[in-house]
Amino acid sequence: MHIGLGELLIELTLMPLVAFIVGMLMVLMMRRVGARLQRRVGPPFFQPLYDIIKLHSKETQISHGLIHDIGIIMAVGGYIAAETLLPVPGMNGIAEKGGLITLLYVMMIPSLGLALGVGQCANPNGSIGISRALTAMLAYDIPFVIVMAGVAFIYGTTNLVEVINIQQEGGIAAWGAVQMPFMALAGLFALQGMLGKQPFEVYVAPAEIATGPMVEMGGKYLGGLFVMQCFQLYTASVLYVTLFLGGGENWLFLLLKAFAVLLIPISIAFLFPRFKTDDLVRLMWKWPVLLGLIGLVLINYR
Amino acid sequence: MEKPIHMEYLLNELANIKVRNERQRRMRLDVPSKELPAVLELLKGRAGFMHLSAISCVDWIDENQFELVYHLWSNQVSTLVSAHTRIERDPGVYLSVYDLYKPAAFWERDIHEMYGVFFEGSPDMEKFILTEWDGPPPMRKEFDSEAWVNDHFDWQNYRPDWLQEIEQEGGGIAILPDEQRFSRKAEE
Amino acid sequence: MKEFPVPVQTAEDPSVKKQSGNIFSNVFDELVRFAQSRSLFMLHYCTGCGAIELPPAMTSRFDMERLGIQPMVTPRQADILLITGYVSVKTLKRVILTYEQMNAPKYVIGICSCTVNGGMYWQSYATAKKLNDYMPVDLYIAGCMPRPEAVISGLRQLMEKIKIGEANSWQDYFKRYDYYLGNQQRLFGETWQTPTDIIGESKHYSLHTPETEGEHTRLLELHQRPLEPLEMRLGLSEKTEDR
Amino acid sequence: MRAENYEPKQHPPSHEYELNFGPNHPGIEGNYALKVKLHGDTVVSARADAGYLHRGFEKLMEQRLWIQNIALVPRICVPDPSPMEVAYSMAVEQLCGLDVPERAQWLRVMQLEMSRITAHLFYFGGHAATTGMYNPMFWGVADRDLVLDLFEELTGGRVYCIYNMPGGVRRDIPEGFLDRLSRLLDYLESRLPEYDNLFFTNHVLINRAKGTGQMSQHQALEWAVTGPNLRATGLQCDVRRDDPYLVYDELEFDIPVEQGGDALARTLVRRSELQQSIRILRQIIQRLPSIKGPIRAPIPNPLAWNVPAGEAYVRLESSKGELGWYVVSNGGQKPYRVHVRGPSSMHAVQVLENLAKGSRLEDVAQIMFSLDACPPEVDR
Repeated sequence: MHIGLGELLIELTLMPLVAFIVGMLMVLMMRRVGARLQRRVGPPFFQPLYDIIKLHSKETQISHGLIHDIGIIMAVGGYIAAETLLPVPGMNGIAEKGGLITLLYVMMIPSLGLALGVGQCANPNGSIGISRALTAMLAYDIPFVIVMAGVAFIYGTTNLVEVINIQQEGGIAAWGAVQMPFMALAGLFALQGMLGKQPFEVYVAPAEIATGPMVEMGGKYLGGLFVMQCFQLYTASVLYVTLFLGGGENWLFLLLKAFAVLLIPISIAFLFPRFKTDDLVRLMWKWPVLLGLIGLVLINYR
Repeated sequence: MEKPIHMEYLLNELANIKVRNERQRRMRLDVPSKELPAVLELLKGRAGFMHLSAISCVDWIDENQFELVYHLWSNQVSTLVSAHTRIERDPGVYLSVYDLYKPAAFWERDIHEMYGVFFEGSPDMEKFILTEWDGPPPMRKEFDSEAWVNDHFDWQNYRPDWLQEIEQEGGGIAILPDEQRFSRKAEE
Repeated sequence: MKEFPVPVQTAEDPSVKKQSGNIFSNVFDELVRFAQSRSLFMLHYCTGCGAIELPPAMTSRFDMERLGIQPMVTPRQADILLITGYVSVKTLKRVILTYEQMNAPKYVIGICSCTVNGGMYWQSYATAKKLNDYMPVDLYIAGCMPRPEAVISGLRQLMEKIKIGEANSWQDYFKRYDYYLGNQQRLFGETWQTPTDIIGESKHYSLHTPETEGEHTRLLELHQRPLEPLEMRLGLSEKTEDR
Repeated sequence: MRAENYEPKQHPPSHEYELNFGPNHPGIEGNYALKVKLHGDTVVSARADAGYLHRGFEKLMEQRLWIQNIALVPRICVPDPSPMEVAYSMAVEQLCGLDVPERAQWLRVMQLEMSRITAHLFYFGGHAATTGMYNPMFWGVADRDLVLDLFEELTGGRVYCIYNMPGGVRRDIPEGFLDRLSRLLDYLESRLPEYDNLFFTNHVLINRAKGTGQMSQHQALEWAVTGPNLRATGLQCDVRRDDPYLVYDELEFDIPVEQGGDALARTLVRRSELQQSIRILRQIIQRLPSIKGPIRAPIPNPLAWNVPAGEAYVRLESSKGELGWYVVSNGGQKPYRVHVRGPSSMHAVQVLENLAKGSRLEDVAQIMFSLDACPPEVDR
């Protein structure tokens, strides 16, 4: 499939934009689900949008230096780049040229950018938070990489467009979740870790380190992080759908699947306290890795 | 309630101590200040007064004395003993009982910053609650808190513009300046 | 006796703005103000007893989040500084530091009678009597303590004020910094200083007025020294290692 | 501060660093500060810093009439105010030799136990929130609000009831109150299994709370730990039983004990205490209608009331531990000296500093909340 440059540019603009809007809906869903579990009404429909507009319209902005600014740009920019690598119905962007490995790398950029930006703030809470975030990343990346490897094995490609095509041609039986259930389970762990929700919410931890990386963020910096959260929810859930649930036949199915996938970590998040950091690493390197390795063995002996 | 027998024996050993059984399970001892640590040690060792509930300080300014009250509870004899002792107000120095009762550290520190009584041997006499206070120890009777307040704070304006307008039109109740709470602004 | 005007902006300010701009910027301004009014992050700082009525207001029964109000953890993130009750002098210093760290537009709400006039602690040597001497206050919610309904209704009033663009008392802090600093110096002593450069910021945001600087800010410059990390006294625990 | 003005501060290289918990920190209860020195994630030493809530209560009370102070005293401990007013009233009664009518005593016990329920429900949420689980807080505070509604019906105040006065209580129960209370107790009991499922048997919570902030019984006694925190170390010790006041000796209740002395044990003790409070309230509902009589003893003109000279030390079991009130009168219209022994003045300072030392950064907040430290009691 060959597309023109103009079309590509439109896709590259549209993909992050759609991701942002869907991401805001996901944030809304997360807050509403939490509210229902806590027997409350929850925020109004446009609340995520209000929050982001308000934060960007702050009249004084407190910066801690250039690196602080660059860090936030990296955090949001990393996810924007990730969106263009994540094929959705009708839009492939540069997914064919990038592939899974590139996406894996690009998804690490936000954490690193955040580390840079927070490091500049010189707030001990922020530094502890970011060291925890990087530790958590190290923890969930091992099962995540194993899952990636399994996906590459089973489909024989790292091209996400092809991965989707193979799954959709084969029907439900060809879905990653059916082909490699152990991998799908390990992927769920990694998803929970990637979203940083309880029980793996080690790096926000308000009662311990006062929201860690976010501690010195205000105004548009915090707004940037809110935007990043939208992208994060979208990327993680759509990636999971792409790898294990056959991607989206059309937008309706994609969104249905993505929201359904997201419901799992969100509901778990509101029912558990958080682990300690070392418990998190121990758990992440034990069960999901074990599941992933079993999955790999099964794939090889299939 | 009658004192348990061994309490009686115990207290008979001590001279110079006035014992009063005030209410049920309450006993008041008046101890000379020199003997108080020994009495406490005896009570702790022989009658199980393990629990130091509190140390209170009372400022008897007319007699120029501080009264220190050690409230001790024993589960063994189910009695609360309040050991009273008086020290001179002027140097305001006394002995710490920290080596007998660990909680004394907090109470002595508290009394030190509220009354200015210094306890020799207490582990920490630094300020705790009033770290940013540079006036006299506020719980002393001679410290006039109301005067201090008038000196340092302004009162809310009880006659805002809109109320004055009403007063000018003949409504409301005009409060004369000298009937208002006094403040710096009124003095000027 | 110098009478300072009560820092309440009249409703004329936004209308003046409205005529000067073009229609798009007006619509945009209105949208921004609406979003600001519907998304209020309040600082999670319990300065006094009124804080006990905030959990009911936040949680399941009264659920502030349905109005877009949620607690935030650090001053940088927050919009509203809720002074929940009496502020002791020690707390007031922290409150001022906190207030200066917040990003404008920021709002201060004094909850409980104690913030209005000292309340039942009017004789107390330790609590400040009148909050609006030390920082501009947008709204007082009287009561001892106000019920969650009162808190929410007060917050709704603030939302209305923000929506019509009247809640800009934060500008007052820049515009009349000298007055506030004077009151602070009177209570905390001449050497009082905060790490935030209010005068510099007021120039940067073009909120600098003749009243920003005065005798008190000159006094501040006299005493100002570079910011040092706060000293930590950890003597006790080290001395009594074996406890 | 603008970006261009920012100069990063150079700190001396060190393996240890300092972190302020509070006063503005969600991991601290109320307005309080704990300064910790850390080596990696381990707390090397901790130092409490109080005084943010200092109002000089004891000084204020010396300046006001005996009856005026009733309005002042509940403010000393905000989450659990009722024991304060009961203790103060009892102290004044002891000074005057007033006999409180029996019905008033029963009503006081009812108020105390309801207050204990509210404090414990609040506590569960606080403890859960320090570990990142917010549902118990939302539920607990909402359920607590139902008790507050009954308080409001009974006394007119939600949190600060000011229901007591020297001599008795201010008013009798409204009609149908006991039925509503009984229904509320049924409701609270029916909620307990849900709390169990979510909170008390949550594996992650048990994993985190077990062994956190552990103290032995010996340490607890040495540090004058009282109340549920002491009972969590396995010692059956309760002022209500050891030094009975009001009508507690006529009531049947157990003193729940847990072994372990850690954060989990402290929480579980309070969970059992909640059940015991419900049990006590059930007995009161049964007995109260049969107890007739006035609800307060006649007192002289309260505005010109010279309380006889003397002193009284009243001990009470509040939801946090042993509460002590030392009141001295010199025969005047105002108290000569009032001294409040809040249980938290031990828990929040000495005990917290000692337990935090050697613990992990993650656990500091949990230790503080599990001790149920109440900063206004420390500061007064």
